[in-house]
Amino acid sequence: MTLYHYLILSAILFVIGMYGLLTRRNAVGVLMSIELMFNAANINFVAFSKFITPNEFIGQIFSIFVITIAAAEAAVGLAIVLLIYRNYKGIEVDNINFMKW
Amino acid sequence: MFDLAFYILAVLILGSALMVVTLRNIFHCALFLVLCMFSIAGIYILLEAEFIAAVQVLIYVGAVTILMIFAVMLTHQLTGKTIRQVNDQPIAALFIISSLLVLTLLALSKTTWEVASSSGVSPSATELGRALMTVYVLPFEVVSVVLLVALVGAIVISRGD
Amino acid sequence: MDFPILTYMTFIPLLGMIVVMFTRKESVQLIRWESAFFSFIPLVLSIVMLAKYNGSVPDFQFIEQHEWIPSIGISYFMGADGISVPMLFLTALLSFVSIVASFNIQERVKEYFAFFLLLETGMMGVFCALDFFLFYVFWEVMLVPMYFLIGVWGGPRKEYAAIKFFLYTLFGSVFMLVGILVLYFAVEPHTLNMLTLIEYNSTYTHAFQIVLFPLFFIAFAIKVPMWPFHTWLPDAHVEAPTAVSVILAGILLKMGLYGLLRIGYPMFPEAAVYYAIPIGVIAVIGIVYGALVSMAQKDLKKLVAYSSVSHMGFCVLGLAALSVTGFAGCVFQMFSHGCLTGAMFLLVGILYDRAHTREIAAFGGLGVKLPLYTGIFTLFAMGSLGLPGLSGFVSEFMIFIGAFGSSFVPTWMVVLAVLGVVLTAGYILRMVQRIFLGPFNTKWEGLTEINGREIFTLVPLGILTILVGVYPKPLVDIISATLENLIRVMGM
Amino acid sequence: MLPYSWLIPALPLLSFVLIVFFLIRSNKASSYTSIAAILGSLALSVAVLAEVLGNPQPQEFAINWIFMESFKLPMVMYIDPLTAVMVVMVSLVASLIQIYSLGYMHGDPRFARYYAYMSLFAFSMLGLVVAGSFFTMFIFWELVGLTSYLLIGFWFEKKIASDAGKKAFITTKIGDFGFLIGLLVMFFAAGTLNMAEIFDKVHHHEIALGTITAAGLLMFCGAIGKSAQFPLHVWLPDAMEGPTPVSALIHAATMVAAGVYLTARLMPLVITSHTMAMVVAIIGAFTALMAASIGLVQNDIKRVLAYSTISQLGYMILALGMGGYTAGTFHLMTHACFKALLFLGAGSVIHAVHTNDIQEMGGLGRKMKTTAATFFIASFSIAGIFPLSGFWSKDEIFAVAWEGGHYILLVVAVLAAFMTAFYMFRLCFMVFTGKPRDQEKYDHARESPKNMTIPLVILAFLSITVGWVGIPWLKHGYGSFVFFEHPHHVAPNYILMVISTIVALSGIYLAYLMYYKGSISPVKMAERFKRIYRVLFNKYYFDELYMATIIEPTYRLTEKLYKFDLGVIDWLVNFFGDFTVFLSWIQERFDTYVVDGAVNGLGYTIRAFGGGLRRIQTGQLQNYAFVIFLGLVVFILLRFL
Repeated sequence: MTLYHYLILSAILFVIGMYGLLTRRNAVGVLMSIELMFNAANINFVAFSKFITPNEFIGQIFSIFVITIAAAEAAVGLAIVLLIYRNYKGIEVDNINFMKW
Repeated sequence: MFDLAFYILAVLILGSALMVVTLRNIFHCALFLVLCMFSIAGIYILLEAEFIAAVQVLIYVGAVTILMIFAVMLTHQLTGKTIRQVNDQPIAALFIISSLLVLTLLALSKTTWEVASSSGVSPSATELGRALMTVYVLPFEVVSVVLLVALVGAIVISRGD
Repeated sequence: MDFPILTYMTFIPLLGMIVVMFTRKESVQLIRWESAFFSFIPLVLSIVMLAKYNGSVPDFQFIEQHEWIPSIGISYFMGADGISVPMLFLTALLSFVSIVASFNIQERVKEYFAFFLLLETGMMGVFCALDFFLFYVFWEVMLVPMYFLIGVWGGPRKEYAAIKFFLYTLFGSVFMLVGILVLYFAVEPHTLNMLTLIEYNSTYTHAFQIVLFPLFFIAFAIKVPMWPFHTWLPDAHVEAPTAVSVILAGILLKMGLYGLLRIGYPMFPEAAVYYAIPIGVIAVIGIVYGALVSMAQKDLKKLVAYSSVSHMGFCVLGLAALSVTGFAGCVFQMFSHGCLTGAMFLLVGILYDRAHTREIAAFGGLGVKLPLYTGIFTLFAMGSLGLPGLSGFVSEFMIFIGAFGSSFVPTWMVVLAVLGVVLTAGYILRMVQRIFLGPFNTKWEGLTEINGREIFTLVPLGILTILVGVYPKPLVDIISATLENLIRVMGM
Repeated sequence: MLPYSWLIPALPLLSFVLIVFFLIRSNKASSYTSIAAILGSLALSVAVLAEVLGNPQPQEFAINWIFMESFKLPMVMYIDPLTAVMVVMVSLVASLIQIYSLGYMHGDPRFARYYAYMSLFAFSMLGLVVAGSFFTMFIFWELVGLTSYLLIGFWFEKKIASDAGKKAFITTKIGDFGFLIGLLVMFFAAGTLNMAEIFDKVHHHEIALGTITAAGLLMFCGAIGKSAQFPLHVWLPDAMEGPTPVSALIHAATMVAAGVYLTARLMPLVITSHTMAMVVAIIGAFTALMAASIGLVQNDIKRVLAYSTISQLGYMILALGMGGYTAGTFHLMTHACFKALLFLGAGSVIHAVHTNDIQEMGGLGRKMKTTAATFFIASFSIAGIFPLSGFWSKDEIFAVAWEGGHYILLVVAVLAAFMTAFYMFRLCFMVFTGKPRDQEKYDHARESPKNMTIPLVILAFLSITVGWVGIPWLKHGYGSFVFFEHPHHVAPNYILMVISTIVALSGIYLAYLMYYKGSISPVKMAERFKRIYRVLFNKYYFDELYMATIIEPTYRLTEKLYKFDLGVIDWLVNFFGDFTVFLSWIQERFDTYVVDGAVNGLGYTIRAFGGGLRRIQTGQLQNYAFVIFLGLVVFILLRFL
């Protein structure tokens, strides 16, 4: 398996996540899609680590950071979703436009 | 053998990812997300990054996804079926993602990667831990603070007064 | 000059205005008495001035002169001579009378009296000022309160009337301003001192005078108002409140004539001769036309207003005569008309306050119900008709003598002017008959007789009318030396 | 005494002021004040007359009134025999009439005011008589006009009365129009208006003849108006709407005689200018004849007397026009007595029957003996029956015409005298003799009270005797006292005396036949001369003529001029106003759309742009994300392609 396979896989995964991000009405669904995109990035990191800098494993270190940030992001994001739900009885992203103007 | 495993995993990843973004029931989406994460962990193993694979399973499958499922349950009471799950720009989104995919693939095809000749070492968790505590100690500490802040923030935000 | 009497007379009303403005709006009674007080002081001062004025010399007296804007030759220069002294007295008297007559104003009392006092300052200033700049300032200052007094406290078409009055007068003033500026730059050294400018009159070329005189003449003719610039007058009079009509007819109309006597004629004697015939024609048309149009009026106030046009025509005829007698007749007529028409407007106002209509045809036989009012009205009506023994006759006769003997006015003009007297008798008698005589219109059963305050406003005017009519010598003594001198200055 | 002659008019003036300011509420006090004042004037007048009789030299007294370097106008008093006679005559008649009014005006709600007016009139009239310059005279001339106006319209509730007052004022004012211009002409011809000085200048031919004629005729216009001469006679009959004593005093005896008095004062001019003399005489003669002819057919007792007055005034003017200064003024004096008497008698009758129409009277002589007797005396006097005063004065006029060779005028005068005799006795017979035509009115009639009849008796006495001062046989009679230039002694002309007596008697006899015996039916006469009758009855249609040719057109002219004023002059003013408004409107548009438009346009553009752009900001998170990714796509495209 070459690097290209992984990169193509991650690219496809990324755009699938992007599709979710762009189309999902449910805020939780949007968060999930974001997770998919994080993972796509992680696959890239790990693949580059394996094929390009096999001795420094910097990619793996980075992916740990990314996973951490993703966890934090998920936590804050979901907290916000809960808050919005409590206040607006709904978490449809296209209804949450009160910050407009 | 590895090739076959890769393709199976790839199909699983992409298939479950598609389910995540298209299914109407958000709870099912979460379940497919779990599947997707597992498969990605498998990819990491293929890439000889066992530690990352473990972290992937622990954090994503164990923590994040569960968190999401809780969130789904807290917000939706599983009645999300009645609500339209897709907004009014799927076609535009499709256009964007397809063009982005095409462009990415084009870029990939034009790029020549300096692939290392040696297969390298597969670092153990020990080496990773050492690297984090020596060379990458500063980013590591910053990220932990970020995580802490994020968690405190999440609690503050979601705290019902 | 030990005591600057003219300055006091001019600016005490302004002080009164300030005091009124600092009085609480609700203390209506206080405001009224304050205004009466502050217009009474100039009246007292003007009587003092009359007593102190030395009529045997033609010079200006009570002179005050201070540097003001020396760089362009403007000074604060005031003085009074035989023409302005009677006018100042008349102004002070009519202002006081009008303010007392305005006691029945009910709305916006404070603003009303404030404007009135400002108006008095303006009028006084015009008659005192001997510096063109000062003169022009006062001339314009007068307009503003007048505009508001008509426009705020007037009748149904007050806005129209006020704007018409304002624009018309302003239109004239602009001509005067141009004239003043031309004069200023024509003499060397540049000056705005009227007396100096008059002294230079022999240096002005014929063409210069011919061109410049009409500029001033139009400004003053509008103010007089001479035919055909008279149409603002009926509108303004009909719409203005009573006291404002009194001031308008009593003082403001005289300013045009005063201006001609003070500025137009002495500065441009050659032009005065050159234009004598046209001015005479205007005067005669004014007399006859005004009288005839008066006859057609159905509104009492309008009738009196048009009669002013006719009466002012006599003044203009006196001016056109360019003789001492004509000028004296003109000044007499100014004074007499001030008293008579002032009183007429007061009387019309008194009737209007009670009956709420001024339509002549609506009345009839009021003599039965209001004998005292009828008597007073008849007295003043006879005065404007030119009955001997009242002031109108003296002035008209002097004007006729002046005009008849003048080589500048053809005889036929005088004949027409005398015909105007007959027409005047016609419309006055018709008016008196239709209002007071004939069968009593029982609709007016509820009318009340003229009250004490109203009589108080009329008495001084009546006394003056009779006094000047019976014994004109005091007034003649005041004006004659000045007018003789004026004729000399004009080189006649 | 003479320098104090001004007190004669001043006393009534004082009374007027007192009544107006203090006594207006008290009827008694005001009437007594007024009567006391006029009696005082009478006493002074008599004193003046006595002094002038002793020394007939004219005297002049002047005070400065208007006094300037280049123009002087004094107030002048001039006392000569004519003045002296006139003041006595005026104050005497005025006193009698004021006393008479006590009864006649009794119970009138404006009694006090009546006496105030009467005092004012006495003041003005006496002032007019003593005036020594034409200017001074003009002042009082106008004042008597005013009092005449006030008194004619005294009962102003009657529209007809107030109309009459106005008519009188304006008609005389038209005459005064001429008078005033005459004054101006005279002032500039002679440099003064003092009578004495003017006469002096005229006498010494210092004034051109044309100027004299012009000035004289113009001033005579005043007399025409005041003395109700043709063509300005129309006001006098209407003036009878005033109270009867007023008619007697003002419109018969005194004020209307002011015109005659003025003409007498103009005598030097009349003598000098032949044209003027002719005009004056012809107007007088014509008026005398015309008014007498109208008087023939009128039925209102006061109007008959009014036309009689006009006619008699015409006589006086005629006499003056022929140069008969003495004759004219003499007739003026006698006429004042008997005409006042006639009016007061008429007033007494009206007081009794409350009507003016002689067709409702009749037989009153039986009930009102004093009135009837005095009325008959006056009628005989006016008809010119020997030896009553009218005879002497009228005779003198005839004599003047005869001597001057004015035979046509003489014939006219005689004809008028015949008519006078006829209509006067027509009146007498219809009112006092025969059967009552209105029984009810007759029954209520009774003789007037003493304060009315006593003046009648006094006046009757005067009507008989006053003329005797001018009897031709008298060496030092009226003619040697009141004269012009040299004493006027008319030799007794017996032919004329006989003619005039015959004419008068025949007039009376005709009236007797027609209205007493009834042997000639007045109705048939009227039928027979129907056209003439109608013209006479309608007073030659003068009123209608003036209405149609002067008054109506004037009113129409006034309306037209007012329309012109509003429609042309004011329209022009408003047009300029509106035009300016229009210009400024255009400017405003320009300002709004061009100048302001540029500024606002920028704002509008930005705002519209922003409004459009605002739509991009949907608030939809995913839209933003879409744009972000679109940007990414574009970026990559740019980077790699």
